[in-house]
Amino acid sequence: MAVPLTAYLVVAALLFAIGVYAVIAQRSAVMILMGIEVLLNAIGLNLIAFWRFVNPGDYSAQIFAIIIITVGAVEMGIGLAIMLLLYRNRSSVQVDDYAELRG
Amino acid sequence: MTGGEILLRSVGVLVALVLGATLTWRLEPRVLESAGVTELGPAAGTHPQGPIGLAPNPDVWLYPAGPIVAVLGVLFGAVVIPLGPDLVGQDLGIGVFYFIVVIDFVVLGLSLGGWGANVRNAAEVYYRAVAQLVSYVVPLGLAYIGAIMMAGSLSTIAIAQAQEGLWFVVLQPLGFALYLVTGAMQAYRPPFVEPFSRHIEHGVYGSSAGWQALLWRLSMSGVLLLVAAMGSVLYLGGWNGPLLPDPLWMILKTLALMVLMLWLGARFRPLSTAEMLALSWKVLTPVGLANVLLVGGLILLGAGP
Amino acid sequence: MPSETASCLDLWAIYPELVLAGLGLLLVPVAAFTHGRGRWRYLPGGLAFTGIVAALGLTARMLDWESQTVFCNTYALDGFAHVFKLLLLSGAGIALLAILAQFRGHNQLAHAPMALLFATLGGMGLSSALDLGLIVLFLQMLSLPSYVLVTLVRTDRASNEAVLKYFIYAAAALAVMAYGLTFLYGMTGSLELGSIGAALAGDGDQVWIVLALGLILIGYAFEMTLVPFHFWAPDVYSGAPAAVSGFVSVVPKIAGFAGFLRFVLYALPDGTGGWPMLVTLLAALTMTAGNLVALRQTHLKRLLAYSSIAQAGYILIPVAVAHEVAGAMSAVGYYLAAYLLMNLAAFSVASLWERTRGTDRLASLAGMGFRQPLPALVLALALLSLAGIPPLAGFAGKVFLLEVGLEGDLTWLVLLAAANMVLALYYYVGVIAKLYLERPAPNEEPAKAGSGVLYVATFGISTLGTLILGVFPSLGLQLTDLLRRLV
Amino acid sequence: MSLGEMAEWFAFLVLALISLAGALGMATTMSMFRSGIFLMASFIGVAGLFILLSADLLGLLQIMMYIGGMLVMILFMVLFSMDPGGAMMADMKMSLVERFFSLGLSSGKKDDGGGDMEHGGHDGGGMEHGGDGGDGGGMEHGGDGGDGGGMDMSMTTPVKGWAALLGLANGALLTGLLLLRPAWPESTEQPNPDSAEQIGNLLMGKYMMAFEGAGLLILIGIFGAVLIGRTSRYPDDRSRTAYVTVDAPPPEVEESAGDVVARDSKEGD
Repeated sequence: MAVPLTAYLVVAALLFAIGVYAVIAQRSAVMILMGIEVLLNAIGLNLIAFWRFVNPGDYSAQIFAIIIITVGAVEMGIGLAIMLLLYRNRSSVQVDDYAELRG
Repeated sequence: MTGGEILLRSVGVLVALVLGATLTWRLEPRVLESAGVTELGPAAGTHPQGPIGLAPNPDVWLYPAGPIVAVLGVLFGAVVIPLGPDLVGQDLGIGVFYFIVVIDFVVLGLSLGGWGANVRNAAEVYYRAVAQLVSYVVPLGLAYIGAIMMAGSLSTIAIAQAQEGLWFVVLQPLGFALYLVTGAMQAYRPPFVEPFSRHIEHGVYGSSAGWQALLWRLSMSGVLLLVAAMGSVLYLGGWNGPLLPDPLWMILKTLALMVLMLWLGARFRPLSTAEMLALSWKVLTPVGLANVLLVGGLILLGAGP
Repeated sequence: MPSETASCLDLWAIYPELVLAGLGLLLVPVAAFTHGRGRWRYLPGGLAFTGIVAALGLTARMLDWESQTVFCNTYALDGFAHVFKLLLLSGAGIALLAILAQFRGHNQLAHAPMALLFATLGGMGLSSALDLGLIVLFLQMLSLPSYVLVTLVRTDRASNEAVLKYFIYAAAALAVMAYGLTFLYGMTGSLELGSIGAALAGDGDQVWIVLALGLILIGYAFEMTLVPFHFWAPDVYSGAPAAVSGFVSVVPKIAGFAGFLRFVLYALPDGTGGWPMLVTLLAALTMTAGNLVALRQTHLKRLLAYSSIAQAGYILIPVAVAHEVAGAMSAVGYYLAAYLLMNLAAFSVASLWERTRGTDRLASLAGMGFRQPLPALVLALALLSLAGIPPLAGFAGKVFLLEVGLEGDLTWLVLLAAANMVLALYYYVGVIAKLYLERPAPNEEPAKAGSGVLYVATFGISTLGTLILGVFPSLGLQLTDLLRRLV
Repeated sequence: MSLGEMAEWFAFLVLALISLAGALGMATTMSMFRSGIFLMASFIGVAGLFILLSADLLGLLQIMMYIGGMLVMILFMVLFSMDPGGAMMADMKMSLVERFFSLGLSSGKKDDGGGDMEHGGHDGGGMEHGGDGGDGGGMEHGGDGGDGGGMDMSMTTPVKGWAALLGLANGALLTGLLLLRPAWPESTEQPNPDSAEQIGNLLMGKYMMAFEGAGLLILIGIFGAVLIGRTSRYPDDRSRTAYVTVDAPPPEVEESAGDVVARDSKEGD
């Protein structure tokens, strides 16, 4: 392996930072969902990089990565259903429009 | 593998794909015309009235990316198609799974090209292609699984070798029928031609010209070729056959399967996207699950290799 | 490795979970069939309740089993898991009754029980999981059905807002937490909590442990509604139907405590990474902020939300010393049991009020003691218990908490907690004064009677439970002492 | 450095660039559609990194999951936004990053809708936005972006300074720590080339529970999505309050054109 572990981890860390930015800065719920998907992506990359360099004999980490991918897919599904519901009721998925509960 | 060998194999796959796609492109309209189909869909060599509604104001990034991505998908897919036990671009351990995945790039290409053209009709392609993807992807996977279970491997070579004695089509007629239907859906051939329908001016065909139109034709011909080739690997025993040399058998089976799919498809009226989804989820998916159960039972009974 | 594949399928170890999962799967078609079909709509609720009772019985039978791990060291079967499962199941059972009571005669009767079963299943898995992958999986299984429950009334504006906030915050918190978990894997090369703990205790890099702990804590703190990760709770509790708020305020929170305790006790033994100090700080912050904000509330559900945040702060006191004080675990368990009963009692009264009056404004509670004596009494007892008045369960629980805190040399935190309890008395008693001292508005039409047998059952179970736990604390302590039995 | 090592570095750099640029593009471009495509590119880049790390099965799984998933997701974004092509925003003040990733978006001033495609009638209810959304082309888009309503300028948000700062600090902290304090016990072991078999054995053995649990999770997801997103034959009561308790079903509603869209996309989940 010519490319060291740190290089992969740095890519994952930068992905994570971009995901955090997207989750904070975006105001459309769908875009926030996409930011969360980037976060999950960073987790997967981190896991697989650690797996390859730290403990390649045990494939458990790949199962964890599969669980992460599953979680991402399920979140996408239910998130889009939630947004479909919101859009049908209020014609908007901007999170700023949902600020009635206060106190 | 040395650099030279990689280059040789890449060129080999490319040449084989281009030749095969050209053959498909010449052959397909004849089959369809003889079956009496007037709406040609992706089979059309040229447009009936020439290119219509070319994109006046396309997205500078996505529009050219569309055909390139689609051709790349076809090209990557061709890598695992075997013409003989040793005559294959690259024998991957997870070959069939890889094939399913990379062929998806065609849908991605259609979506990019359709949306990027920035005209109403082409944007429609995007919706229709995605709906078609959603309808074929699960039953198609189930059709693959029947053959994979019996061969006990994901490698295309191993699957073809497992059928030396008996082709899987004999053991799993249901799976083969399922593959015919979902394969036609994956290849956008009649009766599943919604993304290329006349009502939206032939989709991406109507909004592109020049090298892009050429690449679209290459990828759309190539996808039919690959679907037929994969079908003959999965169910018709690949290169296995008496007398004739291996590659010839493979080519013959591919062409025969292609003609069968087109001829059968021409018997039915074109289906709308909603009908496709209903067909897929209400009929094909249960059939696919039943096939998986049947194959499991057959394996338990000791059938197959 | 292939040789040992078959030996890990210890299905006998998860009978309670299997009952819930099987019943949940069965309810999917049953709910589709009974949806909108008159009296058939009660069938899923009845089935689910039976299933929860059966799972309770099965779990109770396991209590005296020897501690062991099953599924190749990925799933723990010990006193800790059993007691937490009992708590989760009883919370789910009472909440189910309240939900059925609130939605009696509505379409939601059919599919609410199914979502509730799956969420409970996730919580139960979380209390047993020993593997990082399973932890993430069960956390997600806990949240997904909760979204469905929160948005049971799909056309309600407040519900819509609640589910959007719940979803986004939960998903982000889970992602951040999983990122932290990957670093633990990187430092130790293992996904099992036990071996992670063994590897980290010796020569882990402190900087990375603290960073990973911080990231992971975000996920658990979200479930436990600790300040500053609590901001979703008031909105979700007040946006969701009151009976569902009761469920969401109890089951995910208990599961969060179970998961967090198991995580720190196994993966960060003996306070590695300084988690006790972090937890202490969070406890101080949570109880103070929760109580201060609760003072200003004008709606019952929001008030209860902030009160439940403050209660989470109290429970953190023994958690912070769980690794060194022997009685800490049983104090946590006892208080969680008390919290479960009194909180569900309060929320089911809110649910009754929402059903009959359509509001949860505190002002609308005026004179409730004269018009509807039973619910008023239940609410008053629940609030008194939350405030910690003897002889109710909340009092005994608070005594245990403070005792453990003193044993663990957290005197300043105990003093702060005591001050907070006095402060909290103000708003709890304020509500009770509204119930009994104020007269209802003269032009207000009297509330319809008909709390129904389901409400009476909910009130009865939760209030009697609060009383019994409070009067005979040793009963509860005997059970929660089992929490100390870890694998 | 040998040829193989150089090839590996090259592949790594290209794939890392794709993943990072894709994610950055997703967060900053003005066009909803592009942002979905950028995210997909990022996923594919990461999948390539997986394959480079010899987790080939996982890489392909990732591509398969996300091509279909993302395409459906973009479809939803297009439904939910006024201006999926981002044409209205092409004239707004943009930071450098945004300008780069929004390069080539056509301006909304052109006729025929420019970048924002109008596929009105086709998809039924999905595209009908609040009443004041129709006059998009003629509006002037200054810094404040008008007074909202259905006409929201913020569907892709201009870079927020503090959020960018937070993201940057986050990335800098993590990167710095990763570079300065590597604490990972690296091993020289080589992975088994047949990853499919290894993963299959784990799934059917040690991680049976994770396997079944993930299946259950997906089922809950499907079922939750259907419950939340469906249009019901029997609508919910308008508020949580029941004034009358009856056990008869409420009156049915007629299905509207919008339901077709809802149903199609649901099956994509």
